[in-house]
Amino acid sequence: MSEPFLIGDSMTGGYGKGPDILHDCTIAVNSGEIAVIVGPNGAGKSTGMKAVFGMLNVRSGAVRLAGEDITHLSPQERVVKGMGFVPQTSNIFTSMTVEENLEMGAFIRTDDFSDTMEQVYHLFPILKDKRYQAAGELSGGQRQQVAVGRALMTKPKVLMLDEPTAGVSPIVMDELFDRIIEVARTGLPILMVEQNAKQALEIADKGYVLVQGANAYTGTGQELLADPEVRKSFLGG
Amino acid sequence: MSDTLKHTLLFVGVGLLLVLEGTTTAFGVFSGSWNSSLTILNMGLISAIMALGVNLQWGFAGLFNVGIMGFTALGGLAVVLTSMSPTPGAWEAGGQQILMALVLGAATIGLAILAYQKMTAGLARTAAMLAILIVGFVIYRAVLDPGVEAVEGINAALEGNIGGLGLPVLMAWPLGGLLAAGVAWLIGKTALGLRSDYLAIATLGIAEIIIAVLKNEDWLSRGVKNVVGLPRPLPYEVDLQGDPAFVEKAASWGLDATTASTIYVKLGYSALFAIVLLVLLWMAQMALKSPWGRMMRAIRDNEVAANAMGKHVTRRHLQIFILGSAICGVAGAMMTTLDSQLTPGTYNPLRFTFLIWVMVIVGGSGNNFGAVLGGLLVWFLWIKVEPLGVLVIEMITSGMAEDSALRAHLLESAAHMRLFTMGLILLLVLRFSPRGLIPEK
Amino acid sequence: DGHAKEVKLGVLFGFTGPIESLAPTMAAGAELAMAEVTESGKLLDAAKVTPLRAETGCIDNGLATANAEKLIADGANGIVGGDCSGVTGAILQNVAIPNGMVMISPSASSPGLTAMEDNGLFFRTTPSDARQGEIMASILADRDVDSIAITYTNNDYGKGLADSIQAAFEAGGGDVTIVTSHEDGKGDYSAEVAALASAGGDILVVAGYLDQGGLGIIQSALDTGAFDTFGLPDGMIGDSLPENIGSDLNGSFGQIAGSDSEGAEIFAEMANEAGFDGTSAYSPESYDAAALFLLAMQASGSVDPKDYVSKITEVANAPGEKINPGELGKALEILANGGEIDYEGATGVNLIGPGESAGSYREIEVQDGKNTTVKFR
Amino acid sequence: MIVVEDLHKHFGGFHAVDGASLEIAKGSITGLIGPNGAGKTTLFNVVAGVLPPTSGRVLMDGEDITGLPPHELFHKGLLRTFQIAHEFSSMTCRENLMMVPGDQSGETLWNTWFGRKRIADEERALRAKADEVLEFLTISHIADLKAGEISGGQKKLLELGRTMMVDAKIVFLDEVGAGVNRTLLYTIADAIKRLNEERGYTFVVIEHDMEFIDRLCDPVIVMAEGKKLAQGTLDEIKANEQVIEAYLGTGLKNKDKLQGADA
Amino acid sequence: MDFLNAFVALSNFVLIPGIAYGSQLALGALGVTLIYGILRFSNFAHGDTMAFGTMVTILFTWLFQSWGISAGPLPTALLALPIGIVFTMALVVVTDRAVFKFYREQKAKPVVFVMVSLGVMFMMNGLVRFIIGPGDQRFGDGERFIIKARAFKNMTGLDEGLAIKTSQGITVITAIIVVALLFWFLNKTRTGKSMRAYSDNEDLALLSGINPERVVIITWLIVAALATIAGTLYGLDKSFKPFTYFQLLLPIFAAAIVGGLGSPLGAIAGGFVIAMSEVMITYAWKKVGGYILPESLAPDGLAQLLSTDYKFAVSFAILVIVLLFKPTGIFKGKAV
Ligand SMILES: Nc1ncnc2c1ncn2[C@@H]1O[C@H](COP(=O)(O)OP(=O)(O)OP(=O)(O)O)[C@@H](O)[C@H]1O
Ligand SMILES: Nc1ncnc2c1ncn2[C@@H]1O[C@H](COP(=O)(O)OP(=O)(O)OP(=O)(O)O)[C@@H](O)[C@H]1O
Ligand SMILES: [Mg+2]
Ligand SMILES: [Mg+2]
Repeated sequence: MSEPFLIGDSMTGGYGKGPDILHDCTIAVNSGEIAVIVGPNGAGKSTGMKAVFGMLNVRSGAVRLAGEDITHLSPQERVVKGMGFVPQTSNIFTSMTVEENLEMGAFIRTDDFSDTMEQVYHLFPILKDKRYQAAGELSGGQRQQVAVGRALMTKPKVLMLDEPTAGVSPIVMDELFDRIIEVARTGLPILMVEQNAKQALEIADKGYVLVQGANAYTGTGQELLADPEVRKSFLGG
Repeated sequence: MSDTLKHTLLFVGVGLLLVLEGTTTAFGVFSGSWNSSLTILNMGLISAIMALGVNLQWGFAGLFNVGIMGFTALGGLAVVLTSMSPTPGAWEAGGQQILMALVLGAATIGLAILAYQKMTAGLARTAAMLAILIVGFVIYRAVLDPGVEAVEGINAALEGNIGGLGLPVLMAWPLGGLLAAGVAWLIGKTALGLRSDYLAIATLGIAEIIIAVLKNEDWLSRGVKNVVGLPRPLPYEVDLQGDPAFVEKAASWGLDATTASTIYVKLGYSALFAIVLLVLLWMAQMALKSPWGRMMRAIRDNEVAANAMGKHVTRRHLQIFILGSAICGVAGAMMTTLDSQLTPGTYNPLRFTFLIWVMVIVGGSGNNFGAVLGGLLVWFLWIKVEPLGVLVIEMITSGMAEDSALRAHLLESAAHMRLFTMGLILLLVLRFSPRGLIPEK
Repeated sequence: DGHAKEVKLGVLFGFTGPIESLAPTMAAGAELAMAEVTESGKLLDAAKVTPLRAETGCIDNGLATANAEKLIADGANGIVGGDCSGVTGAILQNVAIPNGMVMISPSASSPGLTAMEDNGLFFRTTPSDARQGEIMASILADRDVDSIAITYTNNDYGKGLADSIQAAFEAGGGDVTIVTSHEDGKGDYSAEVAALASAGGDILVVAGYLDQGGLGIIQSALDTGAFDTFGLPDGMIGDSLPENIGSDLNGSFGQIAGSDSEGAEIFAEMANEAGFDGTSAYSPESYDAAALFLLAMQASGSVDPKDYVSKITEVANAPGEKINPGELGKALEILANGGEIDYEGATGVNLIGPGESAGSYREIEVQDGKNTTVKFR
Repeated sequence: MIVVEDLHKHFGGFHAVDGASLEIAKGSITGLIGPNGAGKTTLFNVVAGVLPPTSGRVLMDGEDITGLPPHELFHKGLLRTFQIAHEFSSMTCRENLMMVPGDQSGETLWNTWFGRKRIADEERALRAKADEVLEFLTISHIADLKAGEISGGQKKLLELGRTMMVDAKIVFLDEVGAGVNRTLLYTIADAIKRLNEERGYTFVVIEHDMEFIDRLCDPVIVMAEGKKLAQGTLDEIKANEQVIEAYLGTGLKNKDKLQGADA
Repeated sequence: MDFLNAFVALSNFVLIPGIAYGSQLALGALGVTLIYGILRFSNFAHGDTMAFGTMVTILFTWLFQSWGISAGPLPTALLALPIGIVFTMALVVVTDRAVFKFYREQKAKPVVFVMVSLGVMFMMNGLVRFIIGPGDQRFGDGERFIIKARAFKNMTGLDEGLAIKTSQGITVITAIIVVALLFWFLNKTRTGKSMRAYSDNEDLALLSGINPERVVIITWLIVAALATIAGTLYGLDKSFKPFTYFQLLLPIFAAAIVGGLGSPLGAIAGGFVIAMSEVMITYAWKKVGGYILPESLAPDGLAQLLSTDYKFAVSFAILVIVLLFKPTGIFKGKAV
């Protein structure tokens, strides 16, 4: 098969001088596809994402974007290359208003982004009501929505989401997934970590199961959902 | 190299510096005099104690107390009030009156607070409080001023203050701690609601207020006229030099009376200070290594969570604030005893607050041994950066022509190399161990 | 060991800290005397006098005592210093007295120090507050000033001086509207001037230093038009003041210790040649302090404090030939020949009682931008 | 057990909790669901004494506990977890648990100097207890890691773990589920049931995962815009039009689109 | 009864000096508050940075004067100011590269930064004294007064004078302009917002494509400019002496903190709180009272609440009280 649009190829590494967290772990996503990473807590999902985004140094392995090796680029260089990322924790500017958060998302954009902002507000109406409120005063789920909205503002070439639906209500989650599908259909590859694994895998073109920093299972969403072993030990039966 | 080994070596290193100071005049930095070495050591021990106090507050509980200076000064005041003999006639002349005034003042504030608590918010309350405060203040001054007048009138040149209780000076150390603790309690009650730099400036401000009082209330501390000749816990050198038995003993050691007496006294102080330091160190260490210490670190990390886990955050903060301040008070009393004088004009934040903070951070905040090491080392440097600086300048200028104006200018301003060098060393140390020489585990 | 080829004098001042702007000229003053003596080659058969500079920080007792110990270790035969009375007290009690070392301080004036027992070891060349107070009072009386406001630099010198001026002036029936302190090294004196102006008074007496807060106070008082005539005690007398303030200062007056021999001018002249401002506060006192040491050593023929300490008062006071700055060689000569001298120096030194300094004063008035002596008292 | 009477909490002009009244029955496991921003967490914070109410009362076993500080509520047996994990980041996970119990004699200074023996014994017991909890939460391997350096989900587990260190009367769980692996989450659900049945803890659970709610909660209370919207068994709730429209939704619309694309 | 004189007296001795001093503190506080707001630490080197900037300005002022260049009625220093700013910018940027960068990478605690800035302070302290010495320097020239006390008396025929110094005028105006600019910059411009974003959440700023180093440099450049302006204006009004600038650090911090760290408006407010409380509380109301009260009631005492010996104590007391009611300063400041 052809080289995927974004691939973290057999990455091994950890935080600072600490022990390796990732062991020869591979994550990839093709254009127009949705790839979902699931796994137990502390498996290394977030670490994997950070590694792909260059927020920790991989001891071996490579990260390639559209065929180009970006293993040694700094995170903000990757942003410029068109990668967007929503971390799992502290993923909003708490002291800034919702609107400013979105503006910061569009920081690297020089064109007029007001329409993108409208789209985000359309997706998360609640944010529009609170556009002038400090994001730190939002509820857990609202924060999560701001975080995703921020990433969408960059108009990235590839979008990486670490548990975007953690703490959002079912209806918003559905909205979010719907939107993600739409976005993906526009050809934007999406790589996300999910604990709402069932729903996520439902819409996933590809799924990875990480265990202790290594790929345990890989397949299409449907395959993984079908696999009783996976269901039992990772998707909550 | 294991940490414990590394840390013991650090202490040995400081010891070595002191030994060199006592034995060699090498590099023009050391003075090759045990007297000098012990002088540095003694002040170093006191600094270490202060650092211990600060570490208790910052390292354990994350309280940004920048009022050390004030508590040190209170300790000093305690020495005067305990060990000086009462000024004849002062008490009758105006002492009681002053005391009464102070009581009235306290009552006024108490009343105001009562009004604040009891009355419902609104114009009425504000008015009432203002009224109480203003009237109270006027009465207070009316009673106080003549009393002060009278006391300060008594032989102003040499006395003019109420003097003290004439107790043995060693008692002033715990009393200094108590005095500081008492004030700390007051401050804590009011200001501990503040956080980080806001607490810092508040404590700094209060410290400045304390100093202002010491500097201007001559009846209490003789203000800028200083109190000299405070009693000592140890014999006077001149007396020793006059005591044949001692002179003989000294001779048998092959020492002349002067050297022997001066060193004898300094060693005496070293011993006293070392005992206090060790006791406090042990207590702090035990506390840190216990559930109490764990609780404190939890509070430091996340107050909200600690509170939700049943820890009475405000009370604990108050507790540790008082303890730390008391330790600084004790240290302050010890220092004043060592100087055998109280000089309110000499208390300034750089020397008595920020230098101590440097000691804690350089030593390694959150670690008692770190604080102690920092205290000893940084004090040694504080003294020695002067010759070091001159040394540097000489090196720089050595290359230049004898008559070059620049050379002359540099040598002229060599004195300013002192703080420059201090800064340089401080930066170097923090560069190579950003978390301090003996970091928290 | 009366025949040392080298005499070491400690110069222990606060080269950094609050008085860092004064210390250099103070040290220069002291070292000027030493250089003069060395050149004369007449001290204890041509001994060389070397200054040992050390730091007090002015407000750092710990640092000061440690450095004093270092001076002792380096074999100083006497200590010119300290400066601020806090550190001076610390050095005196913890280093000088225990080691039987003599100190002459050009600036510390707290009577407490000289009154301490076990102590014939401490002297100061600063004029006595009490005496100056009376002088000032009489000057004010003569110029029939009947109300004054006083501000003093908040240290023992300023405090003591202010007290004595107030006492003397009120004793003479004058009215002191307010006595308030100012801190040196703080830039803004609005508050002080506001209070002083409100209290009012014919003139403002500034018991401070001409290159510290005193300057700031006068400047700001003139700018706001609070006062236009000032009473200037010794700390405020010096050419730099009229230079800095300008013509507005004309008509202000004060006094400085010194006999008709005009030691101060001579010293200022010498200082000028040596390349520093001899009118800066305590620079002349420092010269005198150093000179007293060397003269006393000569008189006793020894550099050992024990021997020469007794001579200090002798050489400072009458009887004997009056000695001005620049005449140290002559003085040494006389002493060598067993003669007597009365060292006047740059500040009309005259030691009475336990280290107290008194003497005659010169009444100064600022006339077209210059300090001019109008009278001797 | 807990009665909330007409509780209001306003932030400036905004009414986060706007007249909520609800009762938590003793021994029940009550589910509290509702749209993001409904005021659930705020309600918790007010009940747990973190925020002062604007008006209204909170009763615990008939006693008015409105505005009592958290540490006092803790000693009354009221515990809570935080939606956004509040770990003690510079302490190890084990210490995070060991610090919880309130009756430690080692927390009085005097004993730290003169009661070492007693402390040592207590510590041994505590340590065992903590390890037990870690074991249960399947995170024993991170016992000695600094809590600041563990994964998001692990932090949430630690949150839960703290409530298991002491005998509580009532425990408020704010979205323990968010970010926790589902398989583990459902084991936790069973544990909560067990604590509820064996030790008689009362639980109030905020959660957005319906399966989790389904396994545990009866009754379920729905909040919206700061008020109680509905209460009942989950099935009743699921049938409630308003709730569907405000909270549950009707599943993915783009599903088919997706399949279409794959085909 | 003479309100006019009373008011003039009050203005001349309290209001005008107070406002001028307040603005001076505010200008200093702006630098401190900005560093705190963006780089999240209290920079103790700020006082000496001010001293350095002023020193350079002074040296060039002298040079210009020797060339006979002048700004007419305005002080020549204003011409030299830009040069001073440039030099200071160079200094702080170098310092940041050589010193602070390392600790940023280490993600060191704020208090470590504070200690480091102390180290920097010591070194700058030495540097300045090396170059220009510890002594007092005067470099003001041009027209010293906008209006002189005597002139005012003659003009109005009042028996109270009113003096306004050029330096005071300049200071106040500059302070207002600078604050407005800074406020606009931080809250309205893209760069400003990116700076706030950086201070809020460094990692996330990174993820948004904000270049942290750029933010840091910009911050330092602005601070350098602020410090030099503040220092020079202060020096023009009073005089330049390195030690005084070090002493200024305390009231400056007080101002920044009481106003609310990180808030430009706070810096101004804080500046005035500190300055005014110093001057007002210790003011002797005798004179004013004498004018407005009828003869019979005119105070014979000084009518002074506290002697000026306590002016610092008082301003700090006020500070503490303000903080008790507004724990993070008047304008809700940051706290790290
Ligand atoms: N400190 C605050 N200041 C202003 N508004 C606040 C504050 N805290 C919360 N709010 C608002 O109160 C509302 C309720 O917040 P809360 O956290 O209780 O919602 P929630 O029910 O917990 O939502 P979620 O399920 O997403 O956690 C939200 O709209 C939020 O914006
Ligand atoms: N900042 C850090 N420093 C050191 N170790 C870390 C850090 N963050 C995570 N780890 C370790 O790396 C391992 C994997 O963490 P990671 O956050 O990738 O897990 P995860 O798969 O995202 O789990 P979760 O689903 O709970 O988010 C964890 O065991 C944790 O101990
Ligand atoms: Mg994760
Ligand atoms: Mg919530």
